[in-house]
Amino acid sequence: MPEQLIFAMEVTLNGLMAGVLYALVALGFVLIFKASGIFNFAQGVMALFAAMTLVGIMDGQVPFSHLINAIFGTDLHHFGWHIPALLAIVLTTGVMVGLAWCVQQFVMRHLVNQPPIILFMATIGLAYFLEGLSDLMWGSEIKNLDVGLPQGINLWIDEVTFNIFGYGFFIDNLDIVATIIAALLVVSLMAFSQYTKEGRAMRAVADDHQAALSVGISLNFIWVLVWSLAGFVALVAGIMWGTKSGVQFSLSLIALKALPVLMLGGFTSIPGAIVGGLIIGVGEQLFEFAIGAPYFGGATQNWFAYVLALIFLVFRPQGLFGEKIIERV
Amino acid sequence: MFYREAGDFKTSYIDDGQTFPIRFDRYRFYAVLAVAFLVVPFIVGDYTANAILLPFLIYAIAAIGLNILTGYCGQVSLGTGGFMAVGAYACYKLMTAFPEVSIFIHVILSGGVTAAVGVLFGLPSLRIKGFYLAVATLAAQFFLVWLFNRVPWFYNYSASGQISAPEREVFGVAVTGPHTEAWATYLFCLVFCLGTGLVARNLTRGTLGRSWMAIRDMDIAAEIIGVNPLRAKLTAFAVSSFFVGIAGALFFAVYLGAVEVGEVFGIQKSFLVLFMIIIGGLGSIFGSFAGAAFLVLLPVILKLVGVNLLGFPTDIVAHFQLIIVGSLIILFLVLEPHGIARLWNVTREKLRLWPFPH
Amino acid sequence: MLDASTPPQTQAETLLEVSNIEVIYDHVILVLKGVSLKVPKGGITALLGGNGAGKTTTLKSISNLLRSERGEVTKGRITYMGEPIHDSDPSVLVRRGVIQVMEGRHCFEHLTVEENLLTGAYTLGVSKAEIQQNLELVYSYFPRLKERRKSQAGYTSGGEQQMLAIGRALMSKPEMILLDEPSMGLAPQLVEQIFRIVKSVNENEGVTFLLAEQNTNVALRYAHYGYILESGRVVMDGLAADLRENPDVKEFYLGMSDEGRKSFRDVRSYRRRKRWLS
Amino acid sequence: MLDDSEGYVTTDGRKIGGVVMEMKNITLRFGGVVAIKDISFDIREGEIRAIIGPNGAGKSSMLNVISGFYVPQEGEVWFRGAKRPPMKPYEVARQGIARTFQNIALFEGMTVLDNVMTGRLTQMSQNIFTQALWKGKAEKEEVENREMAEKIIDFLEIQRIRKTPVSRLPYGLKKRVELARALVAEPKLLLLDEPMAGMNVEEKEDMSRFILDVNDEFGTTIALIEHDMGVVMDLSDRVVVMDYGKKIGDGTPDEVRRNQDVIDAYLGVAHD
Amino acid sequence: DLTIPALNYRTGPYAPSGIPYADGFSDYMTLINERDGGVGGERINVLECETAYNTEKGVECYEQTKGEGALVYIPQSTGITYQLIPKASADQIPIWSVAYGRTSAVNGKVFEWVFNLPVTYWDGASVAVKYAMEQEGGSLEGKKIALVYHNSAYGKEPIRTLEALSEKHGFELVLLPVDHPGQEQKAQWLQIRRERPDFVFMWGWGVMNQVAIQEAANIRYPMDKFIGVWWSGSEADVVPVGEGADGYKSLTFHGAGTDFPALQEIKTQVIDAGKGAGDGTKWGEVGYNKGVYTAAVVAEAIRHAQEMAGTASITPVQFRDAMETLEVTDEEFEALGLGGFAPAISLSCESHSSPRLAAVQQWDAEAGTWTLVSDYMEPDFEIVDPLIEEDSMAYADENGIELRCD
Ligand SMILES: Nc1ncnc2c1ncn2[C@@H]1O[C@H](COP(=O)(O)OP(=O)(O)OP(=O)(O)O)[C@@H](O)[C@H]1O
Ligand SMILES: Nc1ncnc2c1ncn2[C@@H]1O[C@H](COP(=O)(O)OP(=O)(O)OP(=O)(O)O)[C@@H](O)[C@H]1O
Ligand SMILES: [Mg+2]
Ligand SMILES: [Mg+2]
Repeated sequence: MPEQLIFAMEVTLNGLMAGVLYALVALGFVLIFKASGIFNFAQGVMALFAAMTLVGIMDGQVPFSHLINAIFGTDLHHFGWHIPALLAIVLTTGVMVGLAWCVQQFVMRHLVNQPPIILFMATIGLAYFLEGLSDLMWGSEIKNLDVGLPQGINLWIDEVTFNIFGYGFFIDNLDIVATIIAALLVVSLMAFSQYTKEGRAMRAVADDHQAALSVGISLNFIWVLVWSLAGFVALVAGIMWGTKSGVQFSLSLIALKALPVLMLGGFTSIPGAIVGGLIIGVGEQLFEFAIGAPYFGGATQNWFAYVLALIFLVFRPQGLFGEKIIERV
Repeated sequence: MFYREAGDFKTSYIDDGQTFPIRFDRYRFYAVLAVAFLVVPFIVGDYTANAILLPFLIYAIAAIGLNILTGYCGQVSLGTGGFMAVGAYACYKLMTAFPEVSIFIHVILSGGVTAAVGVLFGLPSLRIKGFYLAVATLAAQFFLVWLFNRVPWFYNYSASGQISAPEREVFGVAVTGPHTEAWATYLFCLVFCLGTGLVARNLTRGTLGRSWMAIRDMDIAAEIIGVNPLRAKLTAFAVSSFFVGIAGALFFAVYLGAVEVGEVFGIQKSFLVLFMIIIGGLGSIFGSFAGAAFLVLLPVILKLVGVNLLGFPTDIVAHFQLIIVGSLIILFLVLEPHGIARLWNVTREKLRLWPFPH
Repeated sequence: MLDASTPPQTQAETLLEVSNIEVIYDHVILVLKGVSLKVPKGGITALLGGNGAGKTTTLKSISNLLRSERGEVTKGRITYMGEPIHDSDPSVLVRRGVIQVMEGRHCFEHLTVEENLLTGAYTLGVSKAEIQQNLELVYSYFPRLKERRKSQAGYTSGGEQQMLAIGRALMSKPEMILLDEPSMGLAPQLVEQIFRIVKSVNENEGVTFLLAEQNTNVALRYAHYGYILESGRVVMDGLAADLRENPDVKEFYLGMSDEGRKSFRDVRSYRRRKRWLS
Repeated sequence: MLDDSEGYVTTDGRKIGGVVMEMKNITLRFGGVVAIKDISFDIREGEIRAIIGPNGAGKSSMLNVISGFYVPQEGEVWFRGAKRPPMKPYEVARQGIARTFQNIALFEGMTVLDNVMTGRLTQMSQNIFTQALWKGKAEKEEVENREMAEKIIDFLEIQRIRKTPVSRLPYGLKKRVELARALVAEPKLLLLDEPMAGMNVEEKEDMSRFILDVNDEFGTTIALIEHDMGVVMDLSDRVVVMDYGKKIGDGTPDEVRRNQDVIDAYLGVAHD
Repeated sequence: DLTIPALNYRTGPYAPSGIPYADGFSDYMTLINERDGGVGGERINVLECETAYNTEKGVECYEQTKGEGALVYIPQSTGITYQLIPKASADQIPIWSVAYGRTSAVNGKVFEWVFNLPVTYWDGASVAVKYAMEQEGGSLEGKKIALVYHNSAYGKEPIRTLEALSEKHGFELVLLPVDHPGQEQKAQWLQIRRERPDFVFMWGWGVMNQVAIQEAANIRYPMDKFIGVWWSGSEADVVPVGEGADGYKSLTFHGAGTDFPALQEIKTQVIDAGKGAGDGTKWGEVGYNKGVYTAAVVAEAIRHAQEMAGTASITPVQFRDAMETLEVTDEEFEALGLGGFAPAISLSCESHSSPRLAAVQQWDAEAGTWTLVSDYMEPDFEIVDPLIEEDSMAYADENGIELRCD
């Protein structure tokens, strides 16, 4: 087999894996959009906040220590304990639920029935707020996140492929774990939204706030629910990306990688997020490999994802799996 | 008390269609203009000009531009940073290629170049709507930044990859380059700001503005009653990019003087300008100014208060700044979802009725 | 024709009472200027009146959907079964049996017809089987919905959507339905059909209706009692049968002149003053 | 008398001309749903033509075909003696066909006056540069068109709400504003989709008067969909009846109301 | 008081790099103030201004602080440096970009107010190649070097130098840009895995550094062949990667660790006394030491300026003059408690950079320390200087600057 082809296969596989990581972030967006028609600009920052909180809890950091020290002249930093990863994840999930409740209580409930752009704007405010809060709470230094996920080349795949092709493929263990977790998340979320009464209510709220209110669906409850779910998904994404690149501000920028995925897959579709992620992942890696790096001098990933999404959208304006836009007069 | 329509009769449709139909508003506008042109230049210092007034004026131009596209025509754009970069680089190329031509013309031409690019990236808007359209504009954002970074021709093959504005003069007074006076740069930007404001106002109160708003409010119905969506959307993209391009040119040439594209015209800039119009008020020229003022001034004020008055460490102040700006945005929304402009209008309506509650 | 004489206003207990409410939108627009009405249990009460009279606003202030439109009840009180309800969340009200069918149908476009109906049962904490039973009941009133159960609500016709909206409300096993303009945009046959269904739901299931209508003619034929609202005030009320005989109501709401129905062609731009406005 | 291609005079003395618009064998499908099945009918100059039928019969779809918003899979549209080539909706509007919508489609973010003025867009010709300058040509054009708009506003008696944002108007007034927006385009053919839905008798009377006056004073041809049989029977010259995409009746109001198919499918009871 | 504005970035995407530096700079100045009562009797007033690494905020900081008698600006960002070069030149305030900013500012004949010491990117690229050559036994003929770089003006800085050097030494140069922010670098590292370059150089920034080092570890690239520039070689870049980062190398222009009397004094007199700018955890980190280095040189320049001017309260112009004749010998460093911390400095009117030496340091993941593994090396002046000359003359032409120092 020609070398280029083997490389292309390796790139494709890695692209698929990268796509799953994008999809994890996109999933959080989809959940909230589906349930409330809100384009949650703060999703990336939520992932950052979740990851920071997780690390903070694990390391026994004193929250707001910086502020406390500045005001009271104290010298607090650590509680001096160390909490196992699993327990810390549970605690952080609790914090994310609390955050969801706050979002509902202080933001969403005051904005029932407002047009999408206004809700979008509220999430911008939220993003600013959370960014400031996470820094103030945990400090803006980079933190190391290690919840025990395996990382590095998967030797088994390396060996197997080496025996077949004479060239061992590189697949990152972390990506494999991410793929499994993403698959689990997607299946359970889909089942939830399709087959449970809360799931149905979520979709109803997305269609028409007022009507949902009128049949007795408590928007407050649904919103706490979806924001909690989105918070949990953000935590998962935060763990994956944080393990990869450390926990610090830039983590929130992964949202930018999720946007083209979202648009390509459709804002409202959970499977769309996954399929979109895979297409973008593979597309941008292959493009960089075959065209970008050799002919354009590389670093094409950022815009290529968007251009790819754009091309798809021209043919399917609601995204691959998005709900058909009902246009009637 | 003075704020009344009553007794302020219009005798012609021309009077009725003017920019400030209420006399009090009109006089106030003239007063602001007089102060801006006749008083401020004599008292403005480096700090006020470079840290507050220039960014305010330039962002206001960009915000007006984006507001035309997003607020008036309903097309969400996240490509403002990229389009500003087009304006900046066009201006740089023009300034260095034709040094004898007036910078004034260069800035306007930069707007023209940006308008052309804007139309190109506006084409997908015919099929793609709403948040999905953001993808087209984001593609523009990332692609343009990449392009300006990639192709050395754009930065005249300089070793640093940065572009720096050479010195140019208007009426013998330097407005770009190192030896500028605060008042000169301020006036230069003010003229553009006023010009774009008036043009935007003219366009939005007339035929074109109505076809934009029709498309925004209900595009299908608009098409059925006779609005050509292609034309409406593309003109919106063109006009909007024109303004944004001018803002980009001024941002580079007059305000910063040197620019590295990814850092200055990145996606953050797109979001910043979008936030301005959303906070100021979509579909309102006044809102564009208000939003620009809000997001330029608020951080500065918070910083001055936090660091200089209260003496907090700078990083804590910076974190609080984010928290406060975020909370204020949310608070504004809860109180008045349609931005500062609407808040202002409601206050005005109450004033008009005053002292009666309804 | 049907005649509404049975549960007379006076005997039945009052289920809902609105007394002297004022509603302001956006902090400045005063819409209701002191509306009072009583809805007897088990009856059909009609709220009539022209455009912008405030019918929808009245219903929404009862069901507490006003707040989401930046409206506010600033005066007066609303009691349901003797208890004040103006602070209850809409979902609490639905649990307590008050549900609104909104003007303009408001179906969940992207859900199927059946899913739409199921959302109606959201507040019921009952078993699947009971919900299924409930669903069958609704389908028995609206066989058309059963045929279209799998299609997306966004693509159903106006009549079907109206049925769907009412059916959805029925799914919550309500005590009382606030029905806003059920006849709007429906073919005459369907209007009759829907009103007949309302009537039979009222009779068979004992559901109380408060219905806002423009179509005075039909409304007064099916309702027991009526209120006429104009510019945010109740200008007249009475038994439906009496209202139908009132000369003003006849002229302004039923389009009858002394010589019987007058042709729309003959209407000219004269305008008689309504007597109650004098 | 319907065969008279040159037109005829009605009992109340209005002159009805020849055929202006003819729909020939229109079939329209949405995926599996057949919204319109092989329907043909015509509209004559100066007449008021009603389209009635049960909900979901395809009436609005038919108007959408005329407006060019839906493109039928089969069939032809003839307008003023010529077969209409495929056209965008805005081009149709420029040919002098204006309409209102079933679910009010006003521009909610604009005032009444601006909404009405959008109806004049087909008549506006100034380019972007003159508009940017405003003073001069653009202003002149604006004022000329404003006069027309004001005329219609007066005619429909909505002067008082000129500067009100339409989102604040009650339903009935919105319908009237929509009519104003259509009328201000000075259409040859006016399509009204349920102009009286959600109105009480008094308002229907007002609306009827407007429709008749438009027809009388401007000689506008009108096609309207309406569910109120009283209105349809009183106003229209001829009525098309549709049921589930098929045409089941076509003729004068009297003929239609005696048609047994129509009674079964739509009226429920013989209407008198 | 003498005012030194500190345009720090303790927030934003690059805060992990900005915080240690800011702490180091402040803490050293605090030490000077506390221990010596300032320099020449004048206390040093460090005026912190938060830029979040954002150019506009940088401009605002500049305008805000320049009226307070700022002696020198240390912009802490290449972008801000470029903004400030014309402004500060017009306002006659010196700028010192500490191994970033405009490389050609080395030419004092053109850039009267700008200093770029101790070393420049182009020097760095050259030193990296020299080091690689040493490792390979003196020749790079037929070898392959990959450059992973931040796709921005900063990241592209070394390319020209490396191209010239590849021609001279006959190695192949593979360019691998990474777009901002750089969280996803699969494509680049798969390519490195395929092409197996003998060395990988990195001009990275922010999160890009950690990800690159992580990916290198993932593909098991030999870490001791992976060399970053000084902005890609601090604890923030390697700690998150953990074990995998062991053996990673980077360039540096100052000593690593805490074995210097001055640092120990900072620990006891500043941090332990509760007067530290930060929480003290950054003490001795690479970024912190960079801050200490910068502060020490500034303090020395002030002392020198005071001697020259004969007055304690000096002006920016006097500071500039002092910078242009600044000599910090090894002995003087020793006296400062920083013996062996950095090579001696000697500036002149023509040359606004000195000593233009860089060393290589290596990360020991287990011990969590950086150690210098090479001497301070000179760049290949033959290659670098003409490039500097060319670029600075172009700037002079463009801006009509008359050459000075004659
Ligand atoms: N959200 C709102 N904001 C401001 N004003 C409103 C709002 N909703 C309704 N109004 C005003 O309140 C008045 C009463 O409206 P309402 O909808 O209650 O009337 P209605 O009797 O239901 O009329 P219709 O028969 O047209 O439905 C109208 O004048 C309307 O313009
Ligand atoms: N855009 C569309 N996509 C799919 N189906 C459509 C679309 N528009 C209309 N239909 C279907 O076509 C059929 C006819 O619809 P239409 O709106 O024309 O009915 P109508 O006669 O106007 O009814 P009503 O009196 O309720 O307004 C309906 O079954 C409707 O669901
Ligand atoms: Mg109503
Ligand atoms: Mg219809």
